[in-house]
Amino acid sequence: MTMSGAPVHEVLGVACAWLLIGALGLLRPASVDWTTRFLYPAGAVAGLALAAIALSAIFQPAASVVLPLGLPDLPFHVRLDALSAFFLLLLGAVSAGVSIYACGYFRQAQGTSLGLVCLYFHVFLASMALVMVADDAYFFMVSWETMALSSFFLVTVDHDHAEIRKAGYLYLLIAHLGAIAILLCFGALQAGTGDYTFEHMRALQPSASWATAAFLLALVGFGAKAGIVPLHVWLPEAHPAAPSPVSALLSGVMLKTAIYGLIRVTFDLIGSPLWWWGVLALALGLVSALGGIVFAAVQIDMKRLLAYSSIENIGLIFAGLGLTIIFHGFGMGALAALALTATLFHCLNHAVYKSLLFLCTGSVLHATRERSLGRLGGLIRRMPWVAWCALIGTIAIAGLPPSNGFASEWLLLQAFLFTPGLPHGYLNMLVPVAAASVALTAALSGYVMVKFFGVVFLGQHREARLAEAQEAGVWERTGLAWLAAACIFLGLVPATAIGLLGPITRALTGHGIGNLAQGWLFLAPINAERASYSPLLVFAVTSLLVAVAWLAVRAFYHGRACRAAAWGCGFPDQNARMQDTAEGFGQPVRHVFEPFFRLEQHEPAPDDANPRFSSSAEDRLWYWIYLPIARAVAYLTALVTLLQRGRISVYLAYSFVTLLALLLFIR
Amino acid sequence: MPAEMLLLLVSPLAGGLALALVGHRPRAAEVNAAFSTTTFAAAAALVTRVVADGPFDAFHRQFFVDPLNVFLVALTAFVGMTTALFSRPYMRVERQHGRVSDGGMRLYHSMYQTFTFTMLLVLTTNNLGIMWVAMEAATLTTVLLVALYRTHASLEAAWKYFILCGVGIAQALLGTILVYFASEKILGAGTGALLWTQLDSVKGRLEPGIISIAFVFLLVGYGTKVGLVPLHNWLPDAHAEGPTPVSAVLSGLLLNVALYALIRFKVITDGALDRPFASHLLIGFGLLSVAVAALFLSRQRDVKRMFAYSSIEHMGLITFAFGLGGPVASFAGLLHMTMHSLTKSAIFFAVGHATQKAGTQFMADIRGLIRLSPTVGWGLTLGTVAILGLPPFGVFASEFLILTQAIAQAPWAAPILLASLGISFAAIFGKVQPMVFGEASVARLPHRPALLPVFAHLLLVLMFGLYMPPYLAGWYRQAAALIG
Amino acid sequence: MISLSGVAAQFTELALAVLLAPLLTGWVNKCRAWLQNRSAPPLLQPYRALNKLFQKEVVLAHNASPLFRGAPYLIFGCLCAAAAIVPTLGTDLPLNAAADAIALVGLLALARMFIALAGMDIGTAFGTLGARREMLVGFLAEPALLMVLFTASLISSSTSLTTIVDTLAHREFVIYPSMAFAGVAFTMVSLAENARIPVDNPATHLELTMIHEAMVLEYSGRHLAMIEWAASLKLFVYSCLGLVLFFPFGIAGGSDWLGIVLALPALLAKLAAGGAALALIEMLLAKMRIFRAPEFLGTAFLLAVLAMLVHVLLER
Amino acid sequence: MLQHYGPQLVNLLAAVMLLLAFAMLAQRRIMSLINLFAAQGFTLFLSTILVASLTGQAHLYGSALLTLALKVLALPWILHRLIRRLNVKWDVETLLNIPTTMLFGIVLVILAFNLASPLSLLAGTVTKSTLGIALACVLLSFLMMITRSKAVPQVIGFLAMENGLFFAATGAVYGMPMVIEFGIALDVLVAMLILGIFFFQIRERFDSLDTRHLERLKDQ
Repeated sequence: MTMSGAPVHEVLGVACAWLLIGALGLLRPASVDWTTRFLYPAGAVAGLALAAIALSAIFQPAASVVLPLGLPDLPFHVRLDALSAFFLLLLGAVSAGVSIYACGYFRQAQGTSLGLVCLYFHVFLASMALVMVADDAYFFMVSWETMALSSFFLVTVDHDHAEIRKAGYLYLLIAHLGAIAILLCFGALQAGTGDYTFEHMRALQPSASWATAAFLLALVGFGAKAGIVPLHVWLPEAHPAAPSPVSALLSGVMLKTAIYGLIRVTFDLIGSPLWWWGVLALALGLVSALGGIVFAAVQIDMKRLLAYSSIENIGLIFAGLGLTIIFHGFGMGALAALALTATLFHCLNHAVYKSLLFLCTGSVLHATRERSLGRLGGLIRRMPWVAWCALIGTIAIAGLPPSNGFASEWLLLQAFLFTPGLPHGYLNMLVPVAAASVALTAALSGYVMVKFFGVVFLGQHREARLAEAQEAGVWERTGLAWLAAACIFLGLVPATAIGLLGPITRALTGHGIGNLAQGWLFLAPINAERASYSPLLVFAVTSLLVAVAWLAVRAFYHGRACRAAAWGCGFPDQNARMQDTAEGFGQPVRHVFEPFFRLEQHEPAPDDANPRFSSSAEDRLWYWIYLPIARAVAYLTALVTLLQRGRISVYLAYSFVTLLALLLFIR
Repeated sequence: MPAEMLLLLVSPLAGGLALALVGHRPRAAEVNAAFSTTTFAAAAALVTRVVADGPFDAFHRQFFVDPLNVFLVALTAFVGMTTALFSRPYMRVERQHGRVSDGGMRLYHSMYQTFTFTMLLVLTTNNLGIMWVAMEAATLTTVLLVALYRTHASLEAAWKYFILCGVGIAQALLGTILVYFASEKILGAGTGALLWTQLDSVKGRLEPGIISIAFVFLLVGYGTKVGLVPLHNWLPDAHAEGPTPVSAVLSGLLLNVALYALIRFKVITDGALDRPFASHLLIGFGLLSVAVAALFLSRQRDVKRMFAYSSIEHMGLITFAFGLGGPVASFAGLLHMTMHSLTKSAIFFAVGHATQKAGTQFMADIRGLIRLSPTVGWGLTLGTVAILGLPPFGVFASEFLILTQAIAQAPWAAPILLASLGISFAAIFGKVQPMVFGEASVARLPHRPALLPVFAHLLLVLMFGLYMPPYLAGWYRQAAALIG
Repeated sequence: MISLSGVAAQFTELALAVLLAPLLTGWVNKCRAWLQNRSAPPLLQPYRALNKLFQKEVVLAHNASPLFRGAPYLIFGCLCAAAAIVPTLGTDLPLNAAADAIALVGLLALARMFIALAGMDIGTAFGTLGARREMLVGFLAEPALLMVLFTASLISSSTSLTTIVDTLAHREFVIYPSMAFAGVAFTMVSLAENARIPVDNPATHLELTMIHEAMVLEYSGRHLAMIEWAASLKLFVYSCLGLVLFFPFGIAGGSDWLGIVLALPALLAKLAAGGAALALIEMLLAKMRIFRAPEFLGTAFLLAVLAMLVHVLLER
Repeated sequence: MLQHYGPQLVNLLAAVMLLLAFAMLAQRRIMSLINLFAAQGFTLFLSTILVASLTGQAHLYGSALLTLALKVLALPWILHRLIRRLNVKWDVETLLNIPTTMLFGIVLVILAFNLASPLSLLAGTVTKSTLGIALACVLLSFLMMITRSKAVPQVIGFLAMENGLFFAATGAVYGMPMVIEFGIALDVLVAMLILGIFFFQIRERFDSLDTRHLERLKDQ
């Protein structure tokens, strides 16, 4: 336990600063200026500071401190190592953008006073930071549940609507169940010694069975938080319910804390994962990825769509993690490092572009009070800033070059291409299939994002009042620009970001990836001969070609253009209703992936006075898993209430029988 | 006999007698609070004394104080005080609404003090016989308190409470007799043979056969008062139908004290038997209580009844912890005792105000508290969050220890606990959330709610979750060592 | 490292692709005409059409956004870049270090996305309809193509196209059964991707059946020209890719000028044959309903995955 | 003489206790139930006196007098008054018919004896065999409380249980220490008074003492 950790103290300082800022929010809970002029900007500065600290801390040796708080035998242990630092960097960088954006967003109170929202917001940030530096089970759980609780209050900020309350309830319930599972996992790891420090858990070498139990519990617990299928049901409810900056944090950062936790437990605390755990994680991940994106394709609420796409991305991350575990389990350290790099890099990218997109939906929501894709459209002309930022996010999330999303998916696919080397007959045949489904998912996300961007920003206004939509304010635009810039940076020079991951992979898998040999320009995980990719060059060449083409056309011909009504095959009266709706855009996917859905369609009869068409595609799992559980519990409760029928003789009989039973039992 | 101890016992007794005469006067509530405060002061003094010069006994070893009971004494006196503070405005409003007569007020105040006295007597006495007598007396006083409203429901509840606990306590007496039967062979006849300290010193030589039977009777007897399933049936009725302060002290104190008595005998039994007989029984009953209570929760419509069931659940959890045994689990059990009584009484305070505002105990009719009276709303919310075991409140600390120990020592119990806690969370939170948030339905009350007790408790609970003063931890450790 | 000759080779290939692409289209049309025994349009007809379009004035819809105006150039750029990646003459291409097979697929997808967005921009019924269908084709064709490329890269244990060519063409000759599956899959994919029968009909203007045409309905003048050019580039790229994967012979190893000079006629011959084959296929098949397209492409996808499995099973 | 016959007499009285317990279990008429209860109290008193004289335990005389005062005189008197005031002289309905109850009773007695026999061997007292009977009495009164549906018989069962306990105390251990016996007696008395109050209140609410009216509080 080295006490030489300046960064640790600084991280704690930032966390305290956030808590303080939150508390200050209660001073003048009703004042808009107080929160948006001072507190949120201060929070953003703290976020930047955190990012800077974390950046410096990644390459420093792990340092830890002990706080004079906590349980008597278990003070709060805090430790900052490369892994924590990386996720703190993620948190700081994203939260900075979101906080700036929040200055413009939280301007009128809905249901909850602004000061209270400010408190929740910053407690949420602080608790996430603490989760990532906690070094004993108790502190971890305290921060973890505080995170869940504060985010619950954030989700239900506008608690007048019953469905929002319901969403928050479902979220907190699943989060709590997950937390109990994590808690039990730590219980399994401390093995009855009563020593809950991670230090001690690292030292212990659990038996295979205990390790497996711990891993499975962790998988359930963290999977519930990450929204992995089948524990994902809360996610598409909670994300739309929350205010957009909160959705951005939930999806961008909080889901990543679950990934952090799983990595921490699997590679750090348990230490020696078994390969088949990886298969489990891989399978779950792929199912989530495919399921998530397929459901995203049929959504008609833009935030739900993004929420489902979060499930997809988390699925990809889990797949990468599973691959890491498989490689690690077979002792193929270098490949494990590659897979882990891809995983972590994808975490970072998803954090950036998903929060960017959620913030864009926030601006759209602000400008139009409208969340349903069916009533949006053509906003690129009303709010170009938001539209272009959204376009960047769209390209990134669709995994197209030269964006950061493509870079991480490229790495992931590279990792998959090595799996035929696995010393296990079935695996190396299964994994090509896995690679295929990853490719399919990536392609589908392209489909989904075209739907998202095209329906929201392109085409004609589907509602007349959209013509009055206002461009986002300067605070909001700053926040968007910050995240968009991050997307571009990570996309064009991924090598620099991946350089940060070296210490982590070395610490967890014992290997780095031979990337930096190629310099910052090229991304060559194994060697240039095998595969290399330089987004910057691709981008340069492409834009050069575009410019040349443009100039050449201007030079050889002309640049004249005139405006006229849309042609549309000469139909006399085109109107906005003739555009493809969100449902229509989802129709092919609904058609192709029919088994995924619980479809309910209502076509109008031919002789219908006012014909209506409605179709809903619901999640089967809800009917296969959750409702049966609910029914079973209801049945049990009905059974139990028979104990309490109000007749005193019966009550006496209970204690009498108990007495006799015990007396017989000891005979 | 040291002065603090004398004061500790005399103050509530005197209060009971005095208020029996003047309990109906307008300022009786203040007098009541004053007596309780005196008691708490005495308890505090006693605590400082124990911290200073360790455990001691008094009055021919008839009374004694050791870490195990001193913290319960402190807790009891404290909750007794805060509840008295809370009941000051609460009972006044009840009087104004005409739910209680003058005689009722007199009975209430006098019985409240007497009840406190019996609790403290149970805790401080060294004589297992006296302990039984005091416990019976506690039953009788609370029966009168539960029946205070004289309504159909309250009478029925009180009747059931009386019969079930009376019968139960009779079994406990038989158990006590058997213990005496076993001990008098070693210690000789006379009061000496019933002194716990004596028994503790010779427990190794007690006859296992008798002790095991005795423990069964004691378990059924005192277990009825603890509210262990399937002996719990009186508990929800009594909690729901009595005045809210009484529900608070029943949940917050009586159950603890009954469990305390059980633990005392558990120690002796474990000492006398070579097998972990008592521990297994406690684990079994604890788990059963947790599971069954959790299932009961989701069907409740009356808010006090629901929290009564949650008390059963938590008592089950504590019993389970003591059953597990070992330094960590026993520590956790004691901690959970404290946290539960603080939190649960705070919840009942908040619920009391809420029900007075809404004029009903049906949760369906209580809506949007946070709009009309944010303080009460937040009190209820935070209390619920705390009792559901969410950090950073202290209940989480103890549940954390209990669960982690459970999976390590009794892995098979872990899934049951997981399911039960999940179900109870779903039930309680799902019912409280709409009561607090959303559009409002309840009316404003003219009087200002007594918020000090609520938030004092919650602050304490919060503190325990994040930081525990070393000397407190010291007690808990020593107490846990006593329990083993 | 990047050699001058490499850069030169890169440029020649790029220029070659850009200039030859319309010719290939023209050739395919000519073959089709012959096979349908119509009187064939001249071979250079596409150039004339482009020239005509370039001279025409652009007519924009009132609500056309900058994205609509920029898209043609972007698409053109992306496909040029794609063309630059695929080795046609030599294998010493500096850009190959920058973009491998996966990046190639990415570039094609980027182009597709932009054309789809452009199709939605004006907000006419057909534009969105075409965009939707294009993306439907895309999300099935793209992974299939990726799997085909993966099969090749598993064989040559590299995703860099030049390495693939070196492995397939310049090492000792091996017959890969997996490549047979891959070949079939690739053919189906490229039919779909290039808006060919049976999935789409480049010649049709019947609104309800068209995909590619529907998206570009609103384009005119130079924009349309860029898009048409890009389309023929796409065909060219796919053809060359097919040649790289399945008939890589004749492509010069490294950058010896003689080899490249020799490679040129080989390329032309192969393209001619390929174009004829394409025309033949289009002749033999009938256009299928749009709803059948998913099955068609799903088959292609499964075949490609099968190809990988076959490789894993038999060739390791 | 007494030393010789004493123990046998105690056993006889024990048998009488058990007999009375069974009689109460079988009894339908409430008045005679009270009388039986008084009789049981009297038997208890006799046995206590006897044990006291046998063992010379002074405080047992005290507790014997206590028994006489409380269980033979006070409680039956209170009960009689209650019955008269509430004029409830109806037959006692049982939830379980009498023969079945008796059958259960016999099973209980067997259980109690089995349970007590090892303990009795340990008991150094002259009255060792009484423990089993005391246990049996307790269980029987418990059974009676369960099977009676009216409030008064339930209370009588409760008091009979106290008798059994008292008997166990004297039988097994020559009685508890005096302090405690006083305490217990006090509690019983207070309980009785509270019950009296209750009877009236329940009466005036439901004009009946049938506990079946007390079944409204329940979960459904």
